[in-house]
Amino acid sequence: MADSVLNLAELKRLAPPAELRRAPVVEGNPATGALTDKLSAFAEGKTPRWWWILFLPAAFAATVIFPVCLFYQVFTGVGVWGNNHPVMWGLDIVNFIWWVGVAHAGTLISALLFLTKQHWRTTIGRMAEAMTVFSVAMAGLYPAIHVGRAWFDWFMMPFPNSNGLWPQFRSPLMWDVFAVNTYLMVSSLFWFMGMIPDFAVFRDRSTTRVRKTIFSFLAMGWTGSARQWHHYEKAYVVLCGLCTLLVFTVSSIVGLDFCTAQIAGWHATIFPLYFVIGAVFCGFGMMLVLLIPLRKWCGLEIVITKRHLDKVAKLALVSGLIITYIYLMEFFIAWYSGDPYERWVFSHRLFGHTYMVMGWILILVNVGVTQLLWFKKIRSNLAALFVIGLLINCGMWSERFVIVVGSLYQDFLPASWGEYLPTIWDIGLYVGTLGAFFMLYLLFVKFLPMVAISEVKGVMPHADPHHPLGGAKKGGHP
Amino acid sequence: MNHSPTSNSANGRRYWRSLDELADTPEFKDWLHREFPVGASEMVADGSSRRHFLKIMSASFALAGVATLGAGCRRPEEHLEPFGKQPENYTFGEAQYYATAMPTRTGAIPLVVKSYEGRPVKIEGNALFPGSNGSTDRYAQASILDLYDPDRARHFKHDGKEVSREEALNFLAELSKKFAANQGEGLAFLAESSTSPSRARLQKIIADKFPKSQWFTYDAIDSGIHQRAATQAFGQPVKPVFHFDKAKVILSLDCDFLGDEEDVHNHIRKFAAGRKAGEGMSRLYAVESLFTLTGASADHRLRVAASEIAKVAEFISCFVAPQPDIPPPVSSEFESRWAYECANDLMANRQKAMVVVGQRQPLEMHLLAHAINSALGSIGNTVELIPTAENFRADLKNLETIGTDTLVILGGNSAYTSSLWPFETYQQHKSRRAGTIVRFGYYEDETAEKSDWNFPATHFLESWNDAITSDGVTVPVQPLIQPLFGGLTELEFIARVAGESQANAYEIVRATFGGSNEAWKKSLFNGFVQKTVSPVANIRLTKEALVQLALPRSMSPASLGKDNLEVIFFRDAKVDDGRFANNGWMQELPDPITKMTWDNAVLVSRKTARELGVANGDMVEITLNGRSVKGPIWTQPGMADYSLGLALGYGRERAGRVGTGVGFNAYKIFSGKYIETGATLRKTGETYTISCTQDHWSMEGRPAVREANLDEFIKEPAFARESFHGKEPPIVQSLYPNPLDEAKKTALHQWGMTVDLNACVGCGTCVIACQSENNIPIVGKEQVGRGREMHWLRIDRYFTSDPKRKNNPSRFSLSADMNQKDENQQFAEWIDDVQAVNQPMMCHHCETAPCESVCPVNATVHDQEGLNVMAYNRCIGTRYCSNNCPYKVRRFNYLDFNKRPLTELKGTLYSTTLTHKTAGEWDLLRWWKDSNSGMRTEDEWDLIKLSKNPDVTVRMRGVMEKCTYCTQRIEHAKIKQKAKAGQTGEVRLLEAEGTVPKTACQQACPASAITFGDVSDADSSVSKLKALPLNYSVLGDLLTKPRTTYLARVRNPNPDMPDYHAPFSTEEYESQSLTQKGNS
Amino acid sequence: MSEKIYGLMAEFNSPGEVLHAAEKIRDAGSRRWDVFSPFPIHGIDQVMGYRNSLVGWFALVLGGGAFAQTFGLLWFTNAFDYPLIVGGKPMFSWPMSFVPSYILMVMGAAIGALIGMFALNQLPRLHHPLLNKKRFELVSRDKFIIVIGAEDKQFSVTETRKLLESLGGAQVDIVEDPD
Amino acid sequence: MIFPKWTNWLPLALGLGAVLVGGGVAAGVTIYLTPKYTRAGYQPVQPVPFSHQVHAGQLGLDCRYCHNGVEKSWFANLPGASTCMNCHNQVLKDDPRLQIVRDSAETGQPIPWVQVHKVPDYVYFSHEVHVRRGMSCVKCHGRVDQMDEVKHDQSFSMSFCLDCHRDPASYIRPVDKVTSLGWQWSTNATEAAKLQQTEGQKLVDHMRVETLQSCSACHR
Repeated sequence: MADSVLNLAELKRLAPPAELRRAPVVEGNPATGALTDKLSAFAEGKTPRWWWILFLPAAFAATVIFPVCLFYQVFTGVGVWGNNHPVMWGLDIVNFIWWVGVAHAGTLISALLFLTKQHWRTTIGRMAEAMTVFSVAMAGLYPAIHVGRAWFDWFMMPFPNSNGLWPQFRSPLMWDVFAVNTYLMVSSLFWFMGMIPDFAVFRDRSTTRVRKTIFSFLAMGWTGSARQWHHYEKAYVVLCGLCTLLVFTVSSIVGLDFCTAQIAGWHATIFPLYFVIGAVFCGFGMMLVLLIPLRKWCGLEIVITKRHLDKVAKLALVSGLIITYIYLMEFFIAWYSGDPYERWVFSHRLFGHTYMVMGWILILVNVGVTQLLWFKKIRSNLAALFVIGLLINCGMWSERFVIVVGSLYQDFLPASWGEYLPTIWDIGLYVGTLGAFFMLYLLFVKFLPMVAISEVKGVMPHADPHHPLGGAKKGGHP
Repeated sequence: MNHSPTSNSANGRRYWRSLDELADTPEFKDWLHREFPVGASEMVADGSSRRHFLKIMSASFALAGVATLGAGCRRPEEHLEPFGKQPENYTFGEAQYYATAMPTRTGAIPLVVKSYEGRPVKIEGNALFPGSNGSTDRYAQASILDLYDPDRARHFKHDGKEVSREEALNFLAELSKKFAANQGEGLAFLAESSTSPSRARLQKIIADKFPKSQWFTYDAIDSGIHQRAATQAFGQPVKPVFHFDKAKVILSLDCDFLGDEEDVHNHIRKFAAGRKAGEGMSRLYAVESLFTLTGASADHRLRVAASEIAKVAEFISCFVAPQPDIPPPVSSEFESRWAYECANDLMANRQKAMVVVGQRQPLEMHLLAHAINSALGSIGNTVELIPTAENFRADLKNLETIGTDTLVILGGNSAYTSSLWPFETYQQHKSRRAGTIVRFGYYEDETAEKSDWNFPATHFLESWNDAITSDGVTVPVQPLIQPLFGGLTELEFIARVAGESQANAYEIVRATFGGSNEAWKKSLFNGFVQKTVSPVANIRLTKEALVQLALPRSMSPASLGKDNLEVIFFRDAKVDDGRFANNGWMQELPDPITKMTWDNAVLVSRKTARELGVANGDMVEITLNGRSVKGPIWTQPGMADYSLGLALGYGRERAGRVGTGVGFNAYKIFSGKYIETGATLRKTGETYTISCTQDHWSMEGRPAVREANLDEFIKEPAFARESFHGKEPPIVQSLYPNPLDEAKKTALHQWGMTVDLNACVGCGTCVIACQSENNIPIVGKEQVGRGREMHWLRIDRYFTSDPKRKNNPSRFSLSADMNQKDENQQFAEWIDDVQAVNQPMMCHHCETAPCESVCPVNATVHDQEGLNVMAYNRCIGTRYCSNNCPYKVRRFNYLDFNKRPLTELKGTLYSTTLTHKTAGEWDLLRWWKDSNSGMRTEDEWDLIKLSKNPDVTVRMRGVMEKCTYCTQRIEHAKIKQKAKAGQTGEVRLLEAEGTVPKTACQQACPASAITFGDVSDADSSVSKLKALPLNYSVLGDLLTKPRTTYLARVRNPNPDMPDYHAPFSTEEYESQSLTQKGNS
Repeated sequence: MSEKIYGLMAEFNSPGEVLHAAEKIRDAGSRRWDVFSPFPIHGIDQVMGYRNSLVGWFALVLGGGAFAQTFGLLWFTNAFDYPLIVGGKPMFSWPMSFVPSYILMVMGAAIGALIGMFALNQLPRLHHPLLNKKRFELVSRDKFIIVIGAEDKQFSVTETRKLLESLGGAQVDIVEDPD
Repeated sequence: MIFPKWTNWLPLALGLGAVLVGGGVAAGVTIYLTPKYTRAGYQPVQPVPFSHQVHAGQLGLDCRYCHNGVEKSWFANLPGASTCMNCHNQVLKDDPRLQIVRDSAETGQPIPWVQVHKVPDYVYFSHEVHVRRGMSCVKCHGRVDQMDEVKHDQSFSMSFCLDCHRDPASYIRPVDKVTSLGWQWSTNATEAAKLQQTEGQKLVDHMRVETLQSCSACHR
């Protein structure tokens, strides 16, 4: 490659002092070709054993547990779940919000950080986007199947019909339908479009006819011409902008489901923000859980460096602090409003004997454990980060449980109060979606470009025509 | 009321007969008599005949919800089958109303029954009946379900084997011949009490024909004691009629006259009439051990063990009686002050006061009450005595000793209800004497099992009969439908035993009635004989009775304690003595006080439970007189200490698919006395789950039910108005105009409702009426336990208490009562002395309904008349509406409650159509063939369909439902009015013209607590009620603008009483809002 | 093989080189030529003379259209075609209409951007003469290739080859057009 | 080369194909799966070849002679065989086609007429109120007096009902003209249409006919 043109002396002269120098996105700044080999290696290599060990149970959950639980519910009734009167929504909606939440960090990393020119995002962006797409798919499932008569879901679609009836657009649930579908659509498009140049990489590297055919098809004739890059980059920016909008609005709309409702504990204007931040927070937790093992097992330590994880952890910390603030505000407003129903709900989140445990998990994890991320030591300890990632997911799950169930089970009239306990079918469906998510994710890791190869190459010094590594004859900037 | 004339129908409804003729095929007849349950192969092979029968009906069925799944593009060929001979004066699809009556033990409830195509679907009270407001009690409302009970006795049986009707009737003929020959030697009858003049006539004929035969009357629940006591006290056959409306002060001594006595619907009506908020409202003192509905309505309630109430009664009598005596000691200073002030109040209201004693109290107590009433001058004023026939109660101990050859059991279920009548002994006896037990009964129950011959009885809606109401009016009982499964009416059966030539029940009743045909027709049309019974005048206590009065002194039992417990056996609010055990509506009706469904329990007080070391759900064994029974513990707030309350009527072994095995059988330790002491209790170590519809007892100081004492109400009549004591947030204006306000300008009516909490006693009749009218399914115990009961109308019952007794150090504290789990309420001290408040809760039809704006598919919207309407077939079941309903009155069909039998409604592992088979056929296949099919066997399903109201869609799983203000009745009324208006514009329903419909709950309510009507009509009663200062909206500050509002409750406590205080609910509210003030 | 010639291709090793070469080719007056690279090269747009991409307009038109259409649909369905009284709320109001309109605008814009990208790039195009060339596969790896099309007015196999070689292009080769 | 040149047309072809197929499916569903097709036109074979054309059209029998419950009940009843026999014990006394009717009148065994018009079970339609408030039979059932065998004339879909319920003035007629199926406001078609609007509106105002498009009007 261009090693020949490297003028070490000149480079050293022009280089800023070490403390000001930005750490490279990819450790060791490998040459473009070598980098390509490295990043394609996992998809092209032999499937390792760990992959199978993870894939088989995930596939079992996705292809057996999931359909069994789903069909059982659809053919028997929502009654197979623990939902009751007054807790009309249980794990179905808890998991829905949770999955939507998981999705958000992916978009935030890939879109918002792109717009703010954070080059380090390129190495983890694709994995984050895949997380988004798969978790939105899981999330999108819940509203469709949690209803009593899933076969009439099409009532929610506005098209002319012989009944002369239309959906009711004042319902936040309708907004939800649009929001989640849009999110799924846009993030899939974004994900797919981002992969086109990498499909071309895979196409050109493929050694078998099957691979070649498949990737040729997927690459859609991508040649990498300047014209293609020109339009592609524009489209990419536009999509990033749109995705950034979605980061802030999809969860807001999910939050509107709650804040437009009457129920004490839901009826709060803070909800849209609350859900956005909660979603992002939860998603960063999930990012940690996914990135830490995969970077090791897929041999991506040089592209997903500890510095990346450190940044994800910092983002988690920031969102965790905002969440903490929101919790404080919630309790404060409940007290300050003087509304006896609000006060009741919030005192019961922490002191009501029924769901106290969930309330305290929420506080301990989302407020407590998150504070550990202040410490550099913790942030550079991968095992600790992994555990914290897991805990954040649990904490956010219990937050959703507390919001959904904890506000419903004791509402206005004490006569209708009740309790909620999920059944095996609730849990089975959740396990099924988890399985489906991980199965899809593992398939993605194995068969698709899990790192945005072209994008990473594009932010390397080798890609800068004004950089010595990029072939600049003289001058330019280092 | 539109009663159809019944001129030419002598034997059942002719319209049914016409239909019957249509289905008069051999297959159809065969079906009627086929053994049950039908085997699987038969179902398939002979399905057509049954189908044929139902299809005729199906034109009117409109079993819609079941069919909402719809056949889609599969359009099955359907047939319309008109009459071969067009009947006159009959219009298919139009409801017919007939007057009849439901006989009870000591009276009858006059009814009007609505019937479609010869199929009774709804029971209402007869509003034409003198004094009646057209109400019923819950038993009458539920009795229609018994008509369609698939477990009814359907066959004549001998030694457990089916025999033909002819064979069975031959046997009766021979029986009568045999005893005619020996003057009835060895023949005994065991009957339930009845007021039927025709039966009395036949009884007389039997006594004449078989002079040596014996006739016993036995009821498990003895309501005849009022009559026997009065007869004894006054020395002539009289029975008391209590005028609660005329009384100013009422003292109830263990008398649950609003709950488990006979004739409660009359009592509630009269009591409510005397409780109109304001000067002159009556005052109720209750001394009782169980917490009853009467206690819940009382202004002062003293909890005393039932066996010690006599002391209180005597204490009071000493002040009231003409010659004051030295009052016997009562257990505490408080009690004596209570009783003393109560006595003062009684005396201050001479002639307007009354004392009533419960039917479970012994005869002596009743005599004492008559003495007090006499002394107060109440006899003839608040208590009237009317002449009556004699009433006996058999002492069944004697039955063993009579040399009986043949025992004829008429109704009742004595093998179950009387453990003192050991069938085993009788059977030994029989083996000696080769005797026979002939049983005439409605079910193939415990008694049937032990009988040699079984004759299926008809339902009262299938029978000709007559009865005398508690106030002495004769009412005819006329059938609305020919017997569904054959069977005999009681009169026919007795007549056949008597060997009468005329065994036709109609002819018997007609002969008893005598008189002109004109008068007879009129009585059938009206549903009663226009004849008032005048009370016996100038009646005095007999000397013998006065002597008896000395007796109660000796009754004082050994003092109660945890080793000497008192047991109270009481008539259950739902299954009665067990006769409604197979009635799903009744089983699922929450007990008015405990809110328990599908069970009875051992009711104890908190203190007793603590001393005995038991908690709710612990199985205990109660031993009484050497016999024992096991049941679960339930801590009842406000119970007297050391009392065990056992509801009778549960633990049935052969009730049917609904009632078998529900609860425990308290009859096992019952010996005929309703109050016994000397019981012990032992914890078995097992636990048991009880399903209640309301788990939280306290109102937590929330202003849902608003109360004030009378003096406060007089000072501030609008105390309950929106700001309730000036503390509730104001009801503000909407930010935007409501399109409903625009619609109001052109709409014909605006519907609204008020519920008078002052009148409502919480009896639950409305709940059953609603269930019956609106095709509400039952869900079974397990589903109730999961909080999935479907009642559109529920009655919230809160226990309120002195807030000082609550452990409420701070809201943010783990030990506060309010932060405890519901399971721990039973240990809280505040439940010892509580007041109870009831609040019927149904859809409020909010003008700004929170449920509507969240529905994504427009399945619930407002109509122009202010109804919050629910289109089931549009609903996809997101359940968001229910979440957003602050009143939580929406009900979701979590499972196919209509299509699943109770056995398929249990467990987390519900059977699914994917794998389940019904009648040997894969459910999915069944569904494909017929989208109306379900998991119920076809015979059960057919009967269920028959019982449904064709005017209301039957909902399938996955849809939300709720109170509609009986929109079907409104629409029906509107349609009729519009049709009447024709080409004129007189389409508005007006209360003044009597065209405004009544909702089912309103119609059934004995207290007339529910008023429904057009709020845009200023002259309607609902408008007037809403204008009252008592009117308030529950949770009105949420800006829901509910159309259902409540009239606040006014209590009338006596300021001189030691327990005088503001209503607890108000005190709780005040204490809550004080903390709020302190905090904010 | 008597195939038509599609053009001439030359390989370069770094973005710097290829940018430099491209400037020269532009200056030489070629019209039908293009630069192929594994990633977008900073500054190549100016060299190639590309102005602002039209993709944004696609997004704007489709997004705006979706917004307006949804707004209209909501008004039509809830306020005009079948107005029902729902929760005492107005038949139509902008706050409730904004949310779905906005979110569908995002969807419309995203689809617009993607369609725009595909359309302007004339993708998908599974068959392309360059994809036949073995050496071309290196473009997606680390090589930079300039292709001067046979349709270019100044194109001549020899002259153009010379030009490319003079610019430092290696492996200058003819690209055939299979038909 | 994996993909030959023609594959470059594939995306366009696929796109066009999708549009065509989608449009075709939409059109197919609209035409064949909506009540206009699935319901309208249904004409089952009846057990007795009863001709409305003869009875209602030629003989001019009023609809209510046979369907006598139509003004009293939600249900427009079918006449019992005894009603048929009122005439047919004189007319066509021994016609073999009427054997079933005679048998039915004699035995009471009903004639299994095949139901033609039906609304779903969750729709509570009342003939009574429509017929007595100026909604003609013809609006839903078509010119039965010109049908030999009865045929399902209208779609009976919800939007079909809504047409009237939203705009009764365009459909209402004087109450006494309800069973005159061929009646028009005027013999002149344009004038009839005009009169329908003006006179219809008068009727609507006078009779206080409501425009009922909320659920409760039909669903309970």
